[in-house]
Amino acid sequence: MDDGRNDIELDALYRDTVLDHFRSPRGHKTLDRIDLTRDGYNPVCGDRITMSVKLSDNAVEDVAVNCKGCVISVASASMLAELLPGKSREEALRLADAFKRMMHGHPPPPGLDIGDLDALDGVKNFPVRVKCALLAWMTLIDALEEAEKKGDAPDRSTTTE
Amino acid sequence: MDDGRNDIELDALYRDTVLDHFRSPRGHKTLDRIDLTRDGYNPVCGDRITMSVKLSDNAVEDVAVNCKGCVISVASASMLAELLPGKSREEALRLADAFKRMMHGHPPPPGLDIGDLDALDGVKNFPVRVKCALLAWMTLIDALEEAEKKGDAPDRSTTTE
Amino acid sequence: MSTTTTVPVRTATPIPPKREIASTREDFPILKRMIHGSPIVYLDSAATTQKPEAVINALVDYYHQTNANVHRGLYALAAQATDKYEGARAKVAKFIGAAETEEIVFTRNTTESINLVAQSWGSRNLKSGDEILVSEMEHHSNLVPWFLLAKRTGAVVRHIPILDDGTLDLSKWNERFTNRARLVALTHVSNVLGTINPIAEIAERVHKHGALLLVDGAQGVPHMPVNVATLGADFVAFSAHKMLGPTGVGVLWGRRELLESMDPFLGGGDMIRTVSMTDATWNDSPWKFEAGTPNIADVIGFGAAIDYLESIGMNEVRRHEIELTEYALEKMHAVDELEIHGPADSLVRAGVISFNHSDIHPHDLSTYLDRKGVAIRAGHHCAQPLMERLGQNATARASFYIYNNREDIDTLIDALQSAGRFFGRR
Amino acid sequence: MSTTTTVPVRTATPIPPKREIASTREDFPILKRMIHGSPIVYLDSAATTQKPEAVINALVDYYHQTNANVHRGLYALAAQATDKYEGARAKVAKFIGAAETEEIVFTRNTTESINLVAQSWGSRNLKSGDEILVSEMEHHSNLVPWFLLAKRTGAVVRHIPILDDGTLDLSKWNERFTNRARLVALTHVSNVLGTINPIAEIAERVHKHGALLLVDGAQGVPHMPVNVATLGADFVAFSAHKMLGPTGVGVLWGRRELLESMDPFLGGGDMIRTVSMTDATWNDSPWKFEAGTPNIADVIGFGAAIDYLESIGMNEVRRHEIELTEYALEKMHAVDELEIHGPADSLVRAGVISFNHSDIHPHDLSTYLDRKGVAIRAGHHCAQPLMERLGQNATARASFYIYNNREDIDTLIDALQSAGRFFGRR
Ligand SMILES: Cc1ncc(COP(=O)(O)O)c(C=O)c1O
Ligand SMILES: Cc1ncc(COP(=O)(O)O)c(C=O)c1O
Repeated sequence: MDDGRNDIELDALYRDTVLDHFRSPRGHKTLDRIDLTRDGYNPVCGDRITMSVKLSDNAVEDVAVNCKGCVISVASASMLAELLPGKSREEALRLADAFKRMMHGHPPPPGLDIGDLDALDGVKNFPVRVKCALLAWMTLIDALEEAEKKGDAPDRSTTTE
Repeated sequence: MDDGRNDIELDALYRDTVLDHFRSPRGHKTLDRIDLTRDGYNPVCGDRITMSVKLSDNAVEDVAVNCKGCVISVASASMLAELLPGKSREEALRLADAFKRMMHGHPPPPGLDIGDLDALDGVKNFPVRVKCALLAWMTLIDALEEAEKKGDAPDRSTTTE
Repeated sequence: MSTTTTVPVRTATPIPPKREIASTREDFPILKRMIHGSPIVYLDSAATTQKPEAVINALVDYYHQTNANVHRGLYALAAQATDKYEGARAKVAKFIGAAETEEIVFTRNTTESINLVAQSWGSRNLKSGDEILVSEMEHHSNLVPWFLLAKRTGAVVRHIPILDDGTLDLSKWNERFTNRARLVALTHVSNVLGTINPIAEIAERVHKHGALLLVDGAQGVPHMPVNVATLGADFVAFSAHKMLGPTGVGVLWGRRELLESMDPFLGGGDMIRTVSMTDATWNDSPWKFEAGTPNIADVIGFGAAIDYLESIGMNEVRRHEIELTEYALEKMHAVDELEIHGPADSLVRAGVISFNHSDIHPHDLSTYLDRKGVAIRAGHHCAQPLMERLGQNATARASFYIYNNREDIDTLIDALQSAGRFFGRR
Repeated sequence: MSTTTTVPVRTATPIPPKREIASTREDFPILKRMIHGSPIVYLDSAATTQKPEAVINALVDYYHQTNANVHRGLYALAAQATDKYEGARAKVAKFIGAAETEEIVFTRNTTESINLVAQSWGSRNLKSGDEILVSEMEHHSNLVPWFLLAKRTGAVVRHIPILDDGTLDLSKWNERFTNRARLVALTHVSNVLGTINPIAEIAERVHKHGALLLVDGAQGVPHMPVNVATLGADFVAFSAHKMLGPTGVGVLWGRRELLESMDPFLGGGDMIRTVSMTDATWNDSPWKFEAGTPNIADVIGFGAAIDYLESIGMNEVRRHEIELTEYALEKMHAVDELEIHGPADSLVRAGVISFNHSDIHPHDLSTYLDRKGVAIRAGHHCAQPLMERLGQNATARASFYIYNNREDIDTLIDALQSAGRFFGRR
């Protein structure tokens, strides 16, 4: 039976890897210590994310994410949860930056391990969905920058608009 | 030399009678007694009129008008000043009503003496100028109605808009 | 290009011939467009409708023949532009059964019409502690202006909740409508649920207590016969762009005595009578509320939209929508994965169907459908409190207008089923 | 009708070929119209300009190809409409040299832009006794909003008088600009006198005292190169319809930090971030100020007008107007009966010439000229205080734009002379 797949760009948006992350999102867990926490919200579509980070030294030891939203935002959050543990603050930000640039059509720098993120490469052909893919990453950036500013930031949530 | 007259409708707007009233407006005078007075203003063009009426019994004994404005508004005010003395209140209002209807294309009732007003008949082809022709007459109507209401009307000026 | 010899007082627009609703599609050039290789199936008319050639031509004709500023010029073009602009006001007045042409105020959109009332009526008439009653199904445009007004005046916004079937919970009326209520601001038709609210019945309750009723007519006036003489409202707001007209035109209808008693809205040219170096006096309404150069061309284009709708007849528009809605509801109920919001009876609902798919987020659904040429909306539809009530972050929404037909709905259903297979694949 | 395979982030508009100003006339379909048997000579561009076919076509194309509501839809049409709408914002920003696209707020017209500042900035920043300084040559749209604000806040409106030559009497500056002054609201170019005010010099005086400067750019931006980065203003307001664009679109440019610090203007859809049943949070500027469905088509049409103006070049637009104004002033000075208002030097004045005829009221003049096809304006030009100062109830006004030429002025002069004979006959 026809499974609805006859459109190359659509297939490239919803790759099996992406659907797999959506169906079994990584990072749904409870951390034994939370150093950073932040909410993200995409007001255009109502997608919401909560993110908690456990730090050790200057590195992300573990991440918990819970994203309620579309395939793209959930998959992207799941990939983030899979990729991040063990990365230094700088590596995490470099990754976020590379992913942002990917969404605007620029390939990631050679040598950077982007894990499953390349499965989201097809999003760049759907500009209105780029915000979905970025929700988790913008939330991460804000969380890390807030930590830098040592918690005196009043704004505890990220919106993508 | 060409006197600019080669347009039938324009000639019918600016008849010699009309220009004559404009150049030597009647009603520029001081009344020995003033029973009603009212200002009129056409905010679109800035034309202004002041009108004073001397009443005896229920009739207009005399009228003084001073109109600063275009040919049409000045001529119309002058014709009013010429026609009105001696008319009863009802006759004056009937005249005003007939003139208003003339401006919208309806001929005056047969038998009604409208003096020089028929020279303003051409205004009806220039709808944007109808307000000019009506300024004096609207002011008169308001003055007479105000008198009826015995001076407790707070609004002492007429605008045509 | 014709020679003008006289300036007509009112430009006589030729009445278009009576249109059969089944033949209207060909009047809409955009419907011939292909999207991603498929013919477009436009199911987002609740957001904005498409425009018939007659409306587009009215704009072109205006700019080709008559363009000039209105109300002030004495030359032929200016007089003709003014006649056409004011002529469109008369058409709107007649279309909604207003007692007088002067009861029609032109704004940018429904949103501005509601803000106008909030500012010009509200700031003058509301005191601290006074109450404004809204409903849980309102569009943001009928909520935020009242929140802003409440902040300025100390008034309080209360709301009528809705029942699970998507209708107002009028059993809460007595509790929520206290003797401090001064205004009820209610949508005629929900842009999410399709619910048609019982305006006449509510108007009676409101007026019994001397309060006023503002009706958000954005989804009502375009879709069914609305006569303000019998509706019972004191103000009605709606948008041209949701009823075949151009973008940039809204209407506020208000009872004459209310409009006259209200403060001006924005200050500037055209809304004044006299201005000195320290003060000003106001023009009569509706012009008192129309500051600056109006959106002349689009108001005239809106007049053409009304001519077009009248050539079909609003009863026919409504009949067509009931028929399509019934057909769509039946087909959609047959798709197991769909949860459909709003009333089940198509006689008390308009042609707006919001739904959720058990396995597919509205966004993914919308992206998928778009690839098949089907345009639906996904999101909160500017009704976040209602989303909260429905327990959804977002819904998908299909909405219909005169140019939609059964084939559009068949295509929608096919695409929904194909989406199920696409996202359900392992 | 083309098949869309991808949704481009920014629709690339083809840059129109460079236009020679002498050949622009043919781009304006309305100029082929006959009025009362004569070719139209349109001399009322200060009221509103005519539109080139490129702008009209942009509207038609939008409604034929792309019409959808913006900012919310995920389907192809909605994405394309959003790109075009936001693309027009970027064009406007570039056209006036704004630091960021987000500094451009779309409104209905100049009037609304000024009211927006009066409400959103004024209500928050003015206290009783604070002062707003305007000038004696302001348009009502730059007076009445301040009167209304003064009434709400207890602030005081003061004004700078003008000299007999039609320029600002800056010798009165120190007397009128006190240390309570918070805002100066001044026109760039007088719509009656044509005076170009020395904005940079005034900006310096204003900012030295920590006040803000709002420039009414309605007659400035359309007629000369204006760069907000060097102009010195904090806010600039202007209208699309006075610069070849459609009716229904205005612009407010404001410095980003000012816009961000301001309260919202109207409440509703699109200007919010979140809404609950009791409160709301705001979107970023400029969207915070654009409530409800915007005038999408006309904003896009305005983008086409800017492309068109840029294809000529604003330096060239200004050069052409100086040349025409010089020619007209010379010819008009030769007609004994004419009194010409405003500065004599065409380098400090724009293409707006107000005048009075010693024997003919402006209304009669306008009616007469119209019969010869010549459209001029007669009246107070929404500047009653200035009329008072000039000692006139009304003036006649001829104003020029790119499509006017020397023959237009020759026709005007001939008609003025013929009018003298017509009204002077015995
Ligand atoms: C100097 C000036 N300011 C403001 C305006 C008002 O412009 P709009 O009517 O487009 O709001 C005008 C135009 O009439 C003007 O000439
Ligand atoms: C019920 C309702 N009210 C108000 C609005 C706002 O209309 P507009 O955006 O034209 O101001 C809409 C349209 O989105 C609506 O559906």
